[in-house]
Amino acid sequence: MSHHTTPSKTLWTPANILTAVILAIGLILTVKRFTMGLGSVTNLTDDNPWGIWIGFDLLCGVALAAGGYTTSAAVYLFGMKKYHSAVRPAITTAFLGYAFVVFALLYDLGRYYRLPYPLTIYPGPTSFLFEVGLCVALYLTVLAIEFSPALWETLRWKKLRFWAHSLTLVLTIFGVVLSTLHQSSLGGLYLLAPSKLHPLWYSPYLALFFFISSIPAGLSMVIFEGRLSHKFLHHKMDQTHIDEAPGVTLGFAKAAAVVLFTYFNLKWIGVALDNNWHYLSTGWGTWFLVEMLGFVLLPCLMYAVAAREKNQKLAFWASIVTVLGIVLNRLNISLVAFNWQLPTELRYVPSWEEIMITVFIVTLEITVLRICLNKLPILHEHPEFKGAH
Amino acid sequence: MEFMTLHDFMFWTKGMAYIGMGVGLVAFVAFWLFLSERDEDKFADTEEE
Amino acid sequence: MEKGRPMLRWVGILCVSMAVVGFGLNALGGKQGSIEANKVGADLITIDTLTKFGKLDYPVVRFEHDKHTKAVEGKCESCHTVTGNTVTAKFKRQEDTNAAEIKAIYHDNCLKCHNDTTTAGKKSGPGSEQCRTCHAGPAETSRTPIAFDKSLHYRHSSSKMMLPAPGQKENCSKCHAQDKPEARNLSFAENKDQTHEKCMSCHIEVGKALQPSGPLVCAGCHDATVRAGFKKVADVPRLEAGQSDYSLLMATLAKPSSESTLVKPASEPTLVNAVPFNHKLHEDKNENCSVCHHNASTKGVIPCSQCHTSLGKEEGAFITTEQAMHRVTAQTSCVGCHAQAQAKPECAGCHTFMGRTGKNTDASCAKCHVEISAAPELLESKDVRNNTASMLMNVRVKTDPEIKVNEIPEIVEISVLANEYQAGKFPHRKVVQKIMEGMKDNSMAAYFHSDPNAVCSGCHHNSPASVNPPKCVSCHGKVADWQESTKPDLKTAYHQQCIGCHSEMGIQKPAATACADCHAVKQ
Amino acid sequence: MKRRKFIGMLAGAGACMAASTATAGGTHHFTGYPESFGVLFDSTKCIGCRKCEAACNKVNELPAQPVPFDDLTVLDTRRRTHHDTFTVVNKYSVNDKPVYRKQQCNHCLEPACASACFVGAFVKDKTGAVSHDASKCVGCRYCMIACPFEIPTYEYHDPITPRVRKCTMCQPRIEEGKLPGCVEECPKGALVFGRREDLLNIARERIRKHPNVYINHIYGEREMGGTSWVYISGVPFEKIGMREDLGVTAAPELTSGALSLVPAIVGLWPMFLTGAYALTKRREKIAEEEQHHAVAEAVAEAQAEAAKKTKAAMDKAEREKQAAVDREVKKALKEAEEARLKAQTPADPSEQ
Repeated sequence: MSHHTTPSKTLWTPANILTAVILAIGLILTVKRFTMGLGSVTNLTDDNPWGIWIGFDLLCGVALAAGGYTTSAAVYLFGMKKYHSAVRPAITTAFLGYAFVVFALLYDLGRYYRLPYPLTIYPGPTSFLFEVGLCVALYLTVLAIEFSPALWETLRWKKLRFWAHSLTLVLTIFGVVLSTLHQSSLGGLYLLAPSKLHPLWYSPYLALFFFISSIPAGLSMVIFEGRLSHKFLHHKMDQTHIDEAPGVTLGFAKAAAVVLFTYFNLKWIGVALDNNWHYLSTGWGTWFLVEMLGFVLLPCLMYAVAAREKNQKLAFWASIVTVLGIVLNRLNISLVAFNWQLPTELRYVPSWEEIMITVFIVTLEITVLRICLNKLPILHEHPEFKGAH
Repeated sequence: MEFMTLHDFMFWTKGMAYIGMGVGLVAFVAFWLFLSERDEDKFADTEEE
Repeated sequence: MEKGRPMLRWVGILCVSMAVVGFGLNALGGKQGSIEANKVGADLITIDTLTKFGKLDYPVVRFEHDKHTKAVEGKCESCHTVTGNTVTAKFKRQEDTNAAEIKAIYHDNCLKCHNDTTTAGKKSGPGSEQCRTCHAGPAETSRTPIAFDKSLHYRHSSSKMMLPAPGQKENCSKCHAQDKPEARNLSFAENKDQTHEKCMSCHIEVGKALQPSGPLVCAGCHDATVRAGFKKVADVPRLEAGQSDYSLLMATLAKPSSESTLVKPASEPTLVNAVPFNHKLHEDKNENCSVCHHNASTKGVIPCSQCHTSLGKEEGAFITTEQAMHRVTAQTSCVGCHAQAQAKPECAGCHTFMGRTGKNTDASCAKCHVEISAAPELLESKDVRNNTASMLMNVRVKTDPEIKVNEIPEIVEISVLANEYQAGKFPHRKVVQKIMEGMKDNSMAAYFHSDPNAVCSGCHHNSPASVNPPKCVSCHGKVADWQESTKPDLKTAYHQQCIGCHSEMGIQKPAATACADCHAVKQ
Repeated sequence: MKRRKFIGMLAGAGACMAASTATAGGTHHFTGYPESFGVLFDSTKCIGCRKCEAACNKVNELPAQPVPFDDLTVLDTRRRTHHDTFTVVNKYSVNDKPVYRKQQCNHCLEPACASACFVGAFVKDKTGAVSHDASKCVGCRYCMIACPFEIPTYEYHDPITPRVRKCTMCQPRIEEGKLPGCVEECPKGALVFGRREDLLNIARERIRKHPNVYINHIYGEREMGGTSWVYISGVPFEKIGMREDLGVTAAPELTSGALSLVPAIVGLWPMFLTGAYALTKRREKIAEEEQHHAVAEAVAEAQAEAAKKTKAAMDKAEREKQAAVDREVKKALKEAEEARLKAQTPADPSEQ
């Protein structure tokens, strides 16, 4: 999140100026991409059809937006009322996250205007991508409804607000189901390419790995954002949020620790099942170990310690490492360890324009998020709807 | 129905499975409502508390 | 700092686990070694002694012999036990006792020497912790077995370092386990180790006597290029081992008896199927006895039929007489060996195209097999058989098939397909003459092509050989038809014949892709 | 609480492990379209003349190439298929002898691209051809990710209507009874078109008849579940750029196990979750009741206490009242007595 969102009279804060510049460049490149084709801005080739727009924007975007379903499930299904204040921010970020994943997808799709095809006239049910598309579409709707009360409240449309709210439970359950499916399906995408993905990353468990790792990813994002908004949007937060924040952080830290631990073990079982041990002594093996030890085991232990010792700061750092770890894992699978057998000169390296567009989309997302957090009752309850949930 | 390739077979069966899922989900909600309609403290899909 | 301490503990645990994993890798990993098998010189040895004791827990060892010989300044004794003038091939031991012991021998001695050399401040091999530097798995080497041909044999047997023992006239026993060639026991050594011990010991000994001696480094014998440089003795005197010039190969016959179906009373002569064989000729054509009498080095020279019975038995690996003579993929069978000969460029043009399995027609069988009346004496006496064989051989036509040059069409214009290219002018006579030339004074070719039109059927295949064979188009359709996918269409047929033959005979020009060289492009 | 979620997760994981071994068709077994066509490529016959490339370019009306097709120098560089070249011939030097290999769509019996496509744009036709329908294509390029032979290519330069492009096996020509362009044009018989079954037999026959020429492996007979194009060669296939580590698993089988879990999750999750929810709810309810109970008791006690107090007070008041009454009564009696005595004394003093 942008780093000085203090309520400044002037709009000309450094952050805003930077944002403006990025957005400007982004818009230019957007025009280029949609007028001169994918080839004009990307380094994609016939050997490397998927670049960072899929590897980062889609895979990481979805994984990091998992905070929505984890939090709402924790609160509404597992009755952790004390974390209630965390739900709205989480839902908001998740909603925006998914919205922008779809937005980014439009850049990557050759014929973006046909995006609805798979869900309407030409379904292709044998494809995991169909699975992903279907679930993301549905889940986006679910999130929209879950998020809408914040809007209705500001607009004071009580009826709608209560209607939306009355669906909470069913939406939450749908949310978890859909998330489970498309989080795992993103991994499932690569099940088809055993000959291209390095054996250490390829596993019949790919889908399972993606789902499990999405949980700590989501939790970590909540912790991370929670702490940031606590720092920079303190004035926007009401007492409940401020009081509950530590509980949320530590509770989630504990959960994340447990899940990361499980994930770590399962990954090794994955290696064992395909008997890929010998690859560990290769360069790829070292890289795999870096991911496993440095970005799964380490954050797991950090979280554990944080939870044991009620150390919020540590939990915050752990959340950062986890998020980085998830990003690393997704990029490894989609770009680094993919096409590992190709000669170096044929490997994919993103062009600066690709990166710029990704940055542009992320910035756009953050900006919208900032506006939401500032203008909508997300970090605080709406005076007229106190305790109405 | 005659299928020549595993792909055709999956195309059909998975399609059916998806439809089944949709129906199943909706049915589940309905069933849950029916199940918990009479509970004094509504378990139903209304907001808690 | 209350919070810090347990934190440190955890970090400690993490580090330990990392260390453990890291250490474990050495044992787990190492497949990539075999992924890129690097090709090295003839001296690259794979030490796999332990494989015969069961499964290895580490890949086999790659060992560069020359490098080590150099390191020990050619002192064999630093690794091999030398008693008198005989060197043991095995490393630091006489024979392979058991896995543990051998393992110990290698590890202790190798590592000790490496360490000593390192401490002596010299560059040396890996130490005890770099397991996989030695255990790098099997490697592809340029080493090839040496064929001890007649020339080499003569150079050894006639060497003045090899004079027969006093009071003897033959010196076979210097190498072979026999005194006279008639003993026909070619056995030289039981295994690789023995071979090396025998050769090297002698080479060293002779070398010590400051006489021109045989090679001492691996490449000396096992590198093809080095062998190519060996002095060849032009005409080696025939190795007299009491073998007959001609022999009559027959299926083993039952002794004449009442119920014997094969042999009837002489009144009505029965025919037996026999193959007259020119042993002397084949001696000339082949490098040594072992080419046909394979295993001769261990079993001595014995008739084929002793192991390869008509039903096959274990000594003959259950290869029947029939297979032993006809199996095309075998180096040592008649057909196999002749097929090898067909691989020569002069022959390959036609014969590669015909394939190795050949046409099993009566005509082709009759080239070797003859039916002769099984007169009793034929069955009794070997000499009679040999004489019959020689007689049969000498009546065989071995003159080059005479084709009257003027009868060969000189230029054949192939215009039936001309479209984007003009008609091709095919120098028919030139081609035939070239082929004939390839068969010149080659008795085998002469005999097997003795049918006047045999040569023609190299190209004019699948139709009875005649002076004016049917046109290609009469079988090969002008347009390809997938239902006839076994039979190429006309265009394909032509190109396969011409280009196929050219490439097999190593004719560079015209290049296969230089279309206009054969048929000019239509303007 | 988290723990229960976690358990639920493990249940899911368990399900995954169980089903990931399940095969798609169960006992169903599919052998592809009977009598479907294919092409046999014999690398020992190919001379690298690029006639097939030219023919392909012609029959598919592809854009003209910068390098003319009779320029064979391009063979020295490694090439692959592109949106404007559906087939390329590459030259490999194996033991210093040139070996040529034609590359194009292998038209798998179970195409990975078809299994990957989320709009079903790829179809395995009864002719054996795997065709792509650009009118459905959304341009996700997942087919290119999935294809183990790296065949589908993309028109990255086209902003509005980019297409996935690949060899069509000349399906239209086949349906007209013609041969595929490349096969028809091949002068050397390196390409043989026919029923896949026949081709396999031809290949086996050649290997049998020329044991010294061919290696005993028909590439594409089983690779990735089998392909309609099959290959024989005189040198190991990996030496001419054909991967031999692809395995024999048909693409759909790679995903069928995981895909069959989707319904399982949709079925199970709501059950687990509503269960969890119900338990949570119940727990809360119990907690609530306990609270009520406690409150009630407290109240009752308080009341009892109060009652006792009032009673005591009342008794006291009663007693005091009684005392007062008695006192008054005594007083009255006393006065009455005195009055009576006073009246007796004056009548008694004259008589004396």
